[in-house]
Amino acid sequence: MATKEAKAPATLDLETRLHMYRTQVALRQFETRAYDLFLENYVKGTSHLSIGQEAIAAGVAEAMRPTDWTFATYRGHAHTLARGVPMTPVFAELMGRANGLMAGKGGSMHLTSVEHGVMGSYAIIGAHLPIACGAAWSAQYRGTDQVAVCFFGDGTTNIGAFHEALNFAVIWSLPVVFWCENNLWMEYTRTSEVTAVVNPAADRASAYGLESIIVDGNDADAVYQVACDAVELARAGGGPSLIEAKTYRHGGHSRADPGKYRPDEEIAEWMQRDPLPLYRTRLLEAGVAEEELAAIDESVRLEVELATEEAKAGPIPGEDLLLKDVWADGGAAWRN
Amino acid sequence: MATKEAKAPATLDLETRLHMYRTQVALRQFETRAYDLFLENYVKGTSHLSIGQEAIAAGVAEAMRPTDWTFATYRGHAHTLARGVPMTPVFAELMGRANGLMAGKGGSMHLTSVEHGVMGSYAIIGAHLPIACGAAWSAQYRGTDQVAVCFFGDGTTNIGAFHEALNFAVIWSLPVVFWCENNLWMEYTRTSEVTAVVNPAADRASAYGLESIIVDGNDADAVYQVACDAVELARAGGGPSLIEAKTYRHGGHSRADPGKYRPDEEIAEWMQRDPLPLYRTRLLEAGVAEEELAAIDESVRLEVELATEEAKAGPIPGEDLLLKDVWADGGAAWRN
Amino acid sequence: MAQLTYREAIARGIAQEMRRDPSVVMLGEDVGAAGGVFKGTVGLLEEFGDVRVRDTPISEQAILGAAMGAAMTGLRPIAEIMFADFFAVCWDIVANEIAKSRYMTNGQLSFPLVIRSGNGGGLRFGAQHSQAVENWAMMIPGLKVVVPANALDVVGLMAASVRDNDPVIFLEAKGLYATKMEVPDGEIVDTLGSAKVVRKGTNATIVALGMMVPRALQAAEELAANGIDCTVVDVRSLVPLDTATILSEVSATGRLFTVEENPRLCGWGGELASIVAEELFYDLDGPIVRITTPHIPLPAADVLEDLAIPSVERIVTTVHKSMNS
Amino acid sequence: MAQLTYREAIARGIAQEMRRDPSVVMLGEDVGAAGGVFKGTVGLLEEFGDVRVRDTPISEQAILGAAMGAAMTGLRPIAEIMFADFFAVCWDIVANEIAKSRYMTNGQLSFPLVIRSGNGGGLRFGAQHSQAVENWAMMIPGLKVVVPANALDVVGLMAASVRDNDPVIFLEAKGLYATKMEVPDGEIVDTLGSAKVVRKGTNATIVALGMMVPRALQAAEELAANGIDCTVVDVRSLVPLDTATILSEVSATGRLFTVEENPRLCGWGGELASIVAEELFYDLDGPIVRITTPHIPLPAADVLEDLAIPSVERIVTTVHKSMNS
Ligand SMILES: Cc1ncc(C[n+]2csc(CCOP(=O)(O)OP(=O)(O)O)c2C)c(N)n1
Ligand SMILES: Cc1ncc(C[n+]2csc(CCOP(=O)(O)OP(=O)(O)O)c2C)c(N)n1
Ligand SMILES: [Mg+2]
Ligand SMILES: [Mg+2]
Repeated sequence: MATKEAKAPATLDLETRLHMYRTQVALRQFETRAYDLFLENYVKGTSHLSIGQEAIAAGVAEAMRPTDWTFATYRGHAHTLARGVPMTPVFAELMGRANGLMAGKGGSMHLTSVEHGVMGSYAIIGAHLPIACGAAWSAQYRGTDQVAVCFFGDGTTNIGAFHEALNFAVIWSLPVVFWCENNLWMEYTRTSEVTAVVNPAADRASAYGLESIIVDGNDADAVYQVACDAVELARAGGGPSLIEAKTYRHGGHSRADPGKYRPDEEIAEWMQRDPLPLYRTRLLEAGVAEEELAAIDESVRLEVELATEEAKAGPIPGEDLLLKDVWADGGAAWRN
Repeated sequence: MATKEAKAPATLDLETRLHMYRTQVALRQFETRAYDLFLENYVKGTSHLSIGQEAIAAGVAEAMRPTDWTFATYRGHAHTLARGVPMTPVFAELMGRANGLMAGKGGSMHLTSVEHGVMGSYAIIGAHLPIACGAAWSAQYRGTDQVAVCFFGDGTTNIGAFHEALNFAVIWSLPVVFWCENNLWMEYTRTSEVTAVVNPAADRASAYGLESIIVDGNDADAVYQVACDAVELARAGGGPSLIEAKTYRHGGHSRADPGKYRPDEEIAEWMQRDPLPLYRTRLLEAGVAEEELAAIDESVRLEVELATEEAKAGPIPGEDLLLKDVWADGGAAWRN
Repeated sequence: MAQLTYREAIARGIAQEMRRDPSVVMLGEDVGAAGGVFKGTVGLLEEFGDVRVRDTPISEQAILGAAMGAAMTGLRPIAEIMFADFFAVCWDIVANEIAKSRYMTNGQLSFPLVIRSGNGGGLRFGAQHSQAVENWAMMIPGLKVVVPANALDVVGLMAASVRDNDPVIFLEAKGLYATKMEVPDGEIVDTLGSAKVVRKGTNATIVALGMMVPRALQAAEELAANGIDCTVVDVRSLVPLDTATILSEVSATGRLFTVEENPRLCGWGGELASIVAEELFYDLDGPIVRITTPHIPLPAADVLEDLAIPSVERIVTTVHKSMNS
Repeated sequence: MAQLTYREAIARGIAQEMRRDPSVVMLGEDVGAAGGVFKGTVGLLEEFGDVRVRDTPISEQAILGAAMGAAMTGLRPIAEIMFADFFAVCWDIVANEIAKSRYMTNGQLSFPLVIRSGNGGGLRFGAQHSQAVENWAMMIPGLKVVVPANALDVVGLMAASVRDNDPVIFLEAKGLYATKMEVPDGEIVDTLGSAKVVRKGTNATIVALGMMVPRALQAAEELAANGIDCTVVDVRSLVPLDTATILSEVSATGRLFTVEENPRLCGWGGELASIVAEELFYDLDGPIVRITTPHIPLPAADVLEDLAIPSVERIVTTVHKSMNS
């Protein structure tokens, strides 16, 4: 099957674009702060940033309805925030505070906000692809028009669950969009060194009778366009899509990893393609005033400041949380 | 990548063909007897026959060297015998006797004869594909020129381990041949109903950068030819192959399953393509005398009779076997 | 009132719940048209149609992932893992995802689902199709674990499991599929976390599960003929565990024997022993003794398999010897 | 003699064996160029080259399948499963294939391999990256299970595991990676199946494993200050289990406390309790008490994780209370 090289559409309404701009700025500033908080030891566990990959989260979220579902990985801050989850509970969760999104019980790798359609961040590679199928099956069975969007990395295409989920989604024609964020690297190993094909997701599409779709993951407009197509196809009963977005993480894999295993030229090349300045320039060229963008930047800055303080002010989780909510009755009793 | 439709070669030496004829007759007669023994309650556990699929076992085994390795499934009688394992211990194993191939400890689904390169029959779908990779890796590392051949069914192409093994074998360029016996059915469900592509193995080959290869699994000559190519490619360092052989099981999935879920026309059509009479006719047409073939049939008949009696005469496993060979020291002690 | 086999009871229990609640759906390999490889789901496709009863590919991770995703978005799926041994190919979805996600999300998500599976030995299927994995499930926080020992309990516990708002691992004793009993007509709903005293005795308490229950009962009859009068408790539900019943029965007799099909190490009987050894230490009149499958993979040959899994004879001998020493 | 961290000891042990035996090979995710995500394999790629030290895709079934196939054909692979939680994605290869194939084939095949993995909590990684799964491995017949508690034992037990002809699950306590001790130069080879008495006392015996060992020791010091003098046993190897040492130490003090990082149900302490409750029934002076992580998924927040995993304080309090009641 032919590879579809998605292009940014000629026109896209300005409101949408400004919103995507704001989302990208928010993600960038949030995660920059999260990194600082990690270094300052406010964030105690691990943390996986999407800095450099924001265009994907922004573009896809823009194409979704509030009732649609996101399934993310441990690298899930961006996808969580892009769906409208406020910053404070996310910062607080990273810090293990009681005002965290899951009161500190989940941590950075398990952000979930059902109210916003963020149906979980999953930290075991591959697991959430079948789970997203299940949500899509439920939407199909109940006759809602909800769509499940499932994000994962390039390295994830080599685990068994990827294969099972893709086949399953196709045979049941499920409303699910599988979205591979190909940032070239797994943790510290280059994915191309351990993958039999060049495009780890797109080159597998035909194994499930799907179209091979590649998109520039650093271009929010292009991402948005492809996402709209896939989400609406799914919503209309047309079944799943598998999309591979080419992108790059600016930093290391997690925590304080400086990412030194990557060649300088590679980093430099991708910094040239940083989605944020590119998008800003594009908006300026489209006639948006510098002041308008600066105002957005500033409003995000204030939001981050405020959320940081609110999160820091959050209480330490109480002992009562420990034995809460193992079971649906709210408790943890395994015996009478 | 283009699909390679393998054809029987114009000429193939007669000795090889007669040997493949004998193998097919032996497999057919062995399994026909095994079925009777099951009905007579000599075989106590389960049993999965390859009747109708013998051309694959015969053709592939013919292409292998004695030092090569076979990895089979629970449907493994044929592949075990085709590598030269005598009938008596196999019958005895099915009957749970102490003269069984594994003294009754493995049973029908786990036939193994390391001495003959039969490195196990595996009863959990998919597991042995990665294991075959391991053997191939060992051959590569130790610099032997051994090749691992791994058989599995059409339904097995939808489990995760299939995907992991294929990718792994390709990136390490392992001497392993993955051989899908596509008999159209899983247990009682048609594979095409739950598979996103038409050719469950061949249509996935490109997902691992492999050539798509389909062969008529009811034609031992064609199978042999394709197997020679793949085995020699692997032996020469050319890496793995994935081959899909189209075939049909004449009977049910296991035990006494009559296979009634399959349409009569489908069965009738495939009975027309029964590899045994087809091959017999071909040999006759090639000038082999009817008497010669009849003599082979008869010698196999005698072999089956004798083996049946030897197996039936085998002793019941003694209690001492129960706690034997959990560990390499021969025992089962988990404490001092 | 009709004679019902254990295997028929499965479809009866599921049908009862599917009629009542349209959010109950079913999926698994060969569960539809074929009625299940153990014939546990016969008639369900015909009654409920192929939108609610779905055959799947051999993709256990997808099966359970689908069940999980569906459960967290409003359905009540019943998934089948054909043989309990196959939990090993999808254990991540069970142990890491389904079991933990409610807790990790601080209760934002619930997982009202049932995973049924044919468990245990006795059919000469060999080491990869005969395992009793009740302890695999019991050891994972966040899973409920049910193992019925007769057809009536199958119906009632299936109903209770489907109605429960937590994930339930429902293990069907393969060796009991063919057993029969009278089961009343009409709706039957049992309670999770309740053990049953199936025989009252005075000298010792034998606690058993699944296929071991009828064996323990028969052993108790033989022991009674030898002057040892045993209570037999059918645990039925490992999580939640009815320690109240078990502790009171053990304290009444002063002795505990467990009969476990799972291989020895880290079996459920060890857990029980530790509870009793802590909480009833001063009530015990003698050692706690576990009768288990030895810590070995199961052999296929009938004589060997019979030697491995606790038999009536082994229960009788062990209890007898321990009570008389 | 040099100060060695627990994490450095891993590479030291592996290097010792790789130098000795060319059939020892290593594979896993990021184990080569990166030296392992926990830096446990630093320097091995450089010393032994990329034919013996291999980075893999994220394909745990392929990693362990490869290890198994290689082991049965003459190699001695050391495979890494990065976090022990990930055993769930490849449990079939571990529990159904590697563990059972020797027995099923009547001893035709052997599986001399080691699977190393970062085990347990303490790093605030949350429920899917913090599990202590020693009981998962212990419950499967055919697996040996080792959990060293200090750098010296890491080296010696790694060597013993590599040389052993059976599959060994080698669990590295993540919470101890940064701990240091003097480790002698030269070859070090320890013995599987031997527990160590790390403190001798008279009033009670505390049996601990992995990260719980230093906590048990510190608790014993605090208890001693309160007049309770405890023996502390480091189990080191769950399979084979050194019951001789454990039973003799428990019988000497008359009391058993287990300190387990695994969640409560079907933990290794239950197994131990059942052995002691059977074999030392008449030697016990009081209840057997288990101190475990509660039967819950692990929370991520530091304060909550610290509440969940047995702490020095909880050990002290529990032993104290039980000894004085
Ligand atoms: C089953 C499993 N194996 C390994 C890991 C450890 N791990 C976490 S992230 C990661 C790399 C994932 O790479 P990719 O899929 O490309 O996603 P990215 O981190 O680049 O977003 C690995 C190996 C895991 N979490 N789960
Ligand atoms: C993981 C796993 N799931 C399910 C099964 C049960 N099972 C045994 S054979 C079989 C069908 C396999 O079909 P296919 O791969 O086409 O092989 P065939 O039996 O046709 O040779 C199934 C579902 C199993 N053994 N292992
Ligand atoms: Mg990546
Ligand atoms: Mg088939």
